Amino acid sequence: MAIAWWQILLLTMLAFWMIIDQITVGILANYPLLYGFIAGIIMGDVKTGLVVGATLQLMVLGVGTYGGASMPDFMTGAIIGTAYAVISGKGIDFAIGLAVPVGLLMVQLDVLARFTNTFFLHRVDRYIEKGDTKRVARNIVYGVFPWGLSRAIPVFVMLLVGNRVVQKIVNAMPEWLSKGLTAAGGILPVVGIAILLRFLPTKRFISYLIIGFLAAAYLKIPMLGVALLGLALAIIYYKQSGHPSKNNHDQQDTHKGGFENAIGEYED
Amino acid sequence: MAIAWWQILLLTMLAFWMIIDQITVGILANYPLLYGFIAGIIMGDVKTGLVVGATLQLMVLGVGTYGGASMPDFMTGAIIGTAYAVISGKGIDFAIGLAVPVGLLMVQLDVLARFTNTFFLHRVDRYIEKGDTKRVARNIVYGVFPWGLSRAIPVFVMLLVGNRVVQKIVNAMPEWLSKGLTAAGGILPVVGIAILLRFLPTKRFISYLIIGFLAAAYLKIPMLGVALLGLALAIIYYKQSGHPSKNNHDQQDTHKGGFENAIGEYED
Amino acid sequence: MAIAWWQILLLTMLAFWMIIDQITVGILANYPLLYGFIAGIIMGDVKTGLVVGATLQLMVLGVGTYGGASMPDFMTGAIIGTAYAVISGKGIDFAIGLAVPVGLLMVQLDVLARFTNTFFLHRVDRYIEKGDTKRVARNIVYGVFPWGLSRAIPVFVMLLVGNRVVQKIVNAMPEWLSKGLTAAGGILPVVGIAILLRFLPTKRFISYLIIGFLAAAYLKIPMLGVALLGLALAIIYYKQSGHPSKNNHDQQDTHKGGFENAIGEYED
Amino acid sequence: MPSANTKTEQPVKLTKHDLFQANWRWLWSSQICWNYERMMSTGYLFTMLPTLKKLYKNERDLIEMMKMHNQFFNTNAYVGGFIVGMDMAIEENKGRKAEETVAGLKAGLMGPFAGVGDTIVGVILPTIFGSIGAYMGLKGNPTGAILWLLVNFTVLILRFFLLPLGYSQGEKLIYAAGDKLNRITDAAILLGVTVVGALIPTVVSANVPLVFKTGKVALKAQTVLNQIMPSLVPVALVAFSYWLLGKKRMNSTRLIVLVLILGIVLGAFGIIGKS
Amino acid sequence: MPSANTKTEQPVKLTKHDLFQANWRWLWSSQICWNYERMMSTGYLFTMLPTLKKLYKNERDLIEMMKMHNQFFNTNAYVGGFIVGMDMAIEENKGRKAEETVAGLKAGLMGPFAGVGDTIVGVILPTIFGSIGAYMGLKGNPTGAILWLLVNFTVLILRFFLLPLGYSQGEKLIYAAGDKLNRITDAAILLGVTVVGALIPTVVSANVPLVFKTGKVALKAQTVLNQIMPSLVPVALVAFSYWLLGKKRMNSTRLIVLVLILGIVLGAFGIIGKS
Amino acid sequence: MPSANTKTEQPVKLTKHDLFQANWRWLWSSQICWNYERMMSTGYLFTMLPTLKKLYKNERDLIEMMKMHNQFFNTNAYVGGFIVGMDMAIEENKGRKAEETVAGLKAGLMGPFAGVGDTIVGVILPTIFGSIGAYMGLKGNPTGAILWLLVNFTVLILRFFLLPLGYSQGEKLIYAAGDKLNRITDAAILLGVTVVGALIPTVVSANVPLVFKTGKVALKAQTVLNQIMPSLVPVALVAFSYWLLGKKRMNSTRLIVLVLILGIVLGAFGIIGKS
Ligand SMILES: OC[C@H]1O[C@H](O)[C@@H](O)[C@@H](O)[C@@H]1O
Ligand SMILES: OC[C@H]1O[C@H](O)[C@@H](O)[C@@H](O)[C@@H]1O
Ligand SMILES: OC[C@H]1O[C@H](O)[C@@H](O)[C@@H](O)[C@@H]1O
Repeated sequence: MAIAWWQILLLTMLAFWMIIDQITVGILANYPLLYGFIAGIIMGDVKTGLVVGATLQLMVLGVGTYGGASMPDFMTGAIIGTAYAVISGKGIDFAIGLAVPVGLLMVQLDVLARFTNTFFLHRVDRYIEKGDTKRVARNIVYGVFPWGLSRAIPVFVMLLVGNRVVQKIVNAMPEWLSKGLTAAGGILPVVGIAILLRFLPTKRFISYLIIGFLAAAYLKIPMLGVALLGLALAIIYYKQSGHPSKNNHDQQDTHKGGFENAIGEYED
Repeated sequence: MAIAWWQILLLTMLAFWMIIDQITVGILANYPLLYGFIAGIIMGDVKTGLVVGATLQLMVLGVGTYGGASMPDFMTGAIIGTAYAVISGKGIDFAIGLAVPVGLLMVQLDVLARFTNTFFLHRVDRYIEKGDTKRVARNIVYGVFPWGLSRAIPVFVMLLVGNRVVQKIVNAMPEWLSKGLTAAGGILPVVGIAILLRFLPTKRFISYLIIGFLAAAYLKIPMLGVALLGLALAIIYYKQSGHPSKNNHDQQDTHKGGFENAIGEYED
Repeated sequence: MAIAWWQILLLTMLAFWMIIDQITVGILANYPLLYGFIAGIIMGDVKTGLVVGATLQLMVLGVGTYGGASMPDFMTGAIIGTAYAVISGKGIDFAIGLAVPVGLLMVQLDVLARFTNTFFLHRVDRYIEKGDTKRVARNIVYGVFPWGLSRAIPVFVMLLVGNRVVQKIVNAMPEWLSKGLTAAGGILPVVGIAILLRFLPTKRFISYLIIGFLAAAYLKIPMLGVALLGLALAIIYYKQSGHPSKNNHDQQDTHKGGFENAIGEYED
Repeated sequence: MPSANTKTEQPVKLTKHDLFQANWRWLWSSQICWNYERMMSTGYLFTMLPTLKKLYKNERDLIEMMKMHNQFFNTNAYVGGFIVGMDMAIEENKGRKAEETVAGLKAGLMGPFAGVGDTIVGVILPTIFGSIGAYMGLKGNPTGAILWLLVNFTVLILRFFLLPLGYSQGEKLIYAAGDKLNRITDAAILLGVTVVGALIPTVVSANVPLVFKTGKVALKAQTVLNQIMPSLVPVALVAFSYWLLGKKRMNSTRLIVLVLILGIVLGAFGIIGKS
Repeated sequence: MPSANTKTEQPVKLTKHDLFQANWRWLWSSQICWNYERMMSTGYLFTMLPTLKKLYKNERDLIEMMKMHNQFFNTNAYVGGFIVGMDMAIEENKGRKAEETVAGLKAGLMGPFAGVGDTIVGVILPTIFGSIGAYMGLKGNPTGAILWLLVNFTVLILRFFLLPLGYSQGEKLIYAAGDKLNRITDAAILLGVTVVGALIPTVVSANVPLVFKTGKVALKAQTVLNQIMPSLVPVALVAFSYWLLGKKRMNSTRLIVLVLILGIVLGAFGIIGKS
Repeated sequence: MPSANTKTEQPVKLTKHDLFQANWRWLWSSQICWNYERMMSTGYLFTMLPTLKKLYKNERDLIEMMKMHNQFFNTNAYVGGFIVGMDMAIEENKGRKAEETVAGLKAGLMGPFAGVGDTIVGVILPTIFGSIGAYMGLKGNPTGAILWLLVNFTVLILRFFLLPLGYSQGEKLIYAAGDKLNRITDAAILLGVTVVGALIPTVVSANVPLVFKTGKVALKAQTVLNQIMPSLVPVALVAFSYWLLGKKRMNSTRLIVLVLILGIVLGAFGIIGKS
């Protein structure tokens, strides 16, 4: 089956929207399953799209873009994989074999987009100084292009040149590089976490960093459990950081303090 | 073997005593094993009684009547089961098959008894108003009858009508009802816990509720472990809610504070 | 192969050094592997020494002399075992079979050495009273002899009398005694821990004792994890034991307190 | 609270016999008139009755204190004697002036004592001796059962020491700084709340046995729930009941009927099962 | 901080429409000009722009506040609207006087909201619905995918309540004692830091696949590392990156390039692998 | 504590050489005259001797300080140098006036340093390098053993930095608010106690290998004990020893003999075994 021009157009638009959706409304978000689904509809083979999307989805369950770190772009992978699986009729494995390296290579373009926007940031700075709110606003909105094009262009090109060329490029990737990219993908979240830690008063709350780490690393408590633990500790901290005499008295209606409640009145 | 009138009498008394024992001296408490044992002695077949009791005991290990919630009445189940196993000579499985549904049905009578005592409570209220301490005391003691009869009457009747009738009634119970009763039994402790939480200053100590929950649900720490954790946290809380400057000084005789202790006097 | 006199001499010196090394520089420390290694070199059969040492090492991984408790002296065991394995040519199993009981019996001599030094302690007391710093120093250093000889003499004797005699003595040990010694070895660390607890303000920090215990006994957190937890709790304690109003303000430069910071100036 | 330290010299002193009598009454009455409305209130009142008669000669005082002691009370009967003991020491020393303190103490301590007591008496002891006894019983050997009877006797005897212990602790606390009692109560509550938190996943057993099937792939509802949080259903049920109890026309009697019906209906439809 | 309680009556009041507009803008702009230098600063500024124009008639004030709002900001976009809401309430009431308070609030809350928000939106939701959807999708069944779309719509709608919620909370805080805001911020930070601590071993996946062989005995490097501590490599990498970020000439842009290269090189040599 | 800030100008200053000498002495002497009565007291005294002679020209002072330093002391020798360093800084600055502070510091820190030091030096390091070395050694390969020797040399060198570190920390603390030292000591003790709590189930190995049989059903005593609590026997033994040490005529020498005999007897009868 040959791909129609309107299919190329729609898939390109889907790729553009894909990254915008992620950073705004989050309807399709960064979920390969859903992009496989939509790409399947466009290609007229929902089932293939779903299977490709589902397979990729299981590879990135719970993987996200924390602190500005990039994740494997299996959304683009799902689009390309589904498209070529339907065109070539070579089945799911072929699609996945194409989608995974494409997704890993696309990471570099995500990084590029995030770099590029710095350009607009500096223009915004300039217009703030001039008090020109209109141009401030406009330049912020321009950010939409680096984002969207970083996905739309490669998808467009890949669909245009045909899968044989794409696969050649992909196959040309040596093993050491794919191993290296995989390892890099594994440790990239480190950057986001380190930045977060720099902007949090980490030293002051280092104890709780350790406790959270212990809970997850030693006790294998899942995230929600750790968040509950953090909540419990936060409430304790909040109550204790109030005036110390308070602890004993609030909500104890049976206990009618004289002197202390008089002080307590101003609290909480 | 036919059951003798004195055996019916003794087993009925045992049933009456069973619930009284539970809420007072706790010698036989709410332990099916022990009622199977005693019923076995009465029926002249200790072994059968023990096996029936032991089997039922293993089904309710650690199950209790927390916060006024009812538990499956396998104590009555053990009495009836043992009696009919000996009479009919049909063995342990028959006894258990009878004891379990009987125990589940009896739950409703426990609930009934707990309702009925409200009647005496309101009489007590009236006599308090009149300052009539004698009648106050007497009406409290009357509570013994709803309790005792809630067990004695059904056991007496069941022994009188014969196991065939009992079994018919039990067999008539549709599957949906037994599934429903089982589920209800599983969630009934919820009431007791909710009442407890209402009467505790839960909001103030919500952190510790969460911590206790995490310890049991995520880390599978058994009850004694959680109680130890609670003890540790309680001691920390107790020490901290004392004079803040104290932490540093008690038991540290070598340190002779001047200035800070002077301030410490006004605190807490 | 017969043992040469210089080998006996070297091994005896190694035994003397063994205990001194442990309590000073810790190069060979209390690690059987390393003594097996050195003894192997002396006996001209490094491999046998290594295997004997390694086998014994695996039996005492993480076992130490906490709080003055003795540990199985498998260091001496490694020396004797290696020597006789090489001399007799009977292989590793023979060596281990000799080394283990020897190591267990040697515990008694460790205890003896630790007793004996009390003698010098009391002499030190006397010379302190006289202000005789020279003799104070000298008597402390004398401690080297009970320590060193407690290992050197038995090794020397065992090498001299020959393995047959040694083995006879070892074989004569009845099963109840070896079971008893093993059990005693298992519970001896109790003494050190109890002494530590006596000298720590345990009652004041009993909560943390419980927490540490729970972490290790219920949650199986390894030592480093517990130490990290303790560190986190210690930091929290340290921050809280400062003036209570402090928590909210330090390191929050954006927040310019007036009154409270004025107080805060004296802190931390 | 300066008044807390003002001891009014009351000529009436409680004797050892009074303590024993209270203990005896607590043993037999604490749950004898148990009901959903105020649970163990009558049991507490019955226990205190002789003490009240001895301390409050004025009839108005007596009636008021009886009323107070007939308010909602619920705890574990095995360990609750301790609270009675503390109460007696305080009332003996401060009389009706202590009415509010005592009400607060009872309300504060009943929960923690319930949590800890139920755990020890209802979970730990039966688990240990129940498993020993049942193992032996299955072989027709009564040794385990008899051992258990002996343990229960021992526990019964031990219960007689708790009330006097509470009494002596209560006496000490009266002379302590006024706020120490509050701090101890608070610490006890904290312990109790922690235990109750652990009771939820331990004691409530409910799961969702629904299974969804699509072709060969089956998805168990409980598996998804577990991915969110363990014991999610018990937590939701407790939260729901707690919220209901805060409603105006709801009380414990109604709640139990409601949960019963809910359990039967959901159970019958196979939506909830006992885990 | 006595000045915190001094409310300057400002005639300008924010309307419901203003809140909705901010919400709308936050939705579309928060990450639209995202960059490594200041991440979501522009998004925040864009969101606040109409409010700023309404509140600060004086051009100098307007420029200064725009500058402040264009400082580094990064949080989870789904929950960050709450912070905007609090900010709007405070600025409405205190105007430019609140500049520092607002800067502190933003810096303090962005981390915790990132930690908690990323966890819920980035880990929990996709784990649940992603596994349901993928299981069904593998069978070619679109139900799970459609369900997920519906969930995402629901979440989108819920996001519209967060900013007004933050606004009303912010209003309350203004009247509260000055230090309550700090305590809440601190507690939120504490929660955030705890979650970040748990993110390290959860989100960073790195192990050392090296294996040493001596004869038949093989020793895996990762086994030895695990004996020291679980997740040792992730911890070391985070510590290293954290330290690097403190260096003078290092910034987030450079750090990401560096980590990328490091990962590729170590990965290519088989020293580090994804666990 | 204003006196804490009063620095008495003492002409005598400790030099780098003094610190090195102390380090050297601590290395060789800390346990050289170890005994059950006062454990490492003599080692500490020997280490401090040159410093004492330098600081206290008055003979009475010297004797008193020697006495003080010959009191019970016990810690992990590898990390204990830190305490010596702090002590030297304090004595250098405050002289005999600091006698009580130093005694408190020594008593307070020895426990925590023992706990943490024993863990690192006695458990973690040997576990890692011992397992590597033993694995290789079993194959007759000396690489692991040699690696371990090198590690031990490295540790030995590192030990020379701890005493000066303690010294500089001690100097800082002198100028800090008087109560900071106490807070740090307390925090260190807390850490130590936590570790000791974990040492109990880790280091003491004892179980009850008794098995009761009734027909075919066998009941293991240890299984029942585990149902109560893990590590129940170690806990009971520690509690018992702790209690014994509080008795008048008991001391550590006697306790060790007693535990030895107890272990042999109970072990011989098969009541206690090593787990
Ligand atoms: O971690 C907070 C936040 O950081 C960046 O802004 C992006 O990666 C977001 O996806 C993420 O939610
Ligand atoms: O939970 C406390 C207490 O509540 C009720 O009074 C009964 O169910 C008791 O068995 C239980 O001990
Ligand atoms: O436990 C601290 C310390 O106690 C004793 O001094 C010895 O057993 C040392 O090996 C140990 O480090």
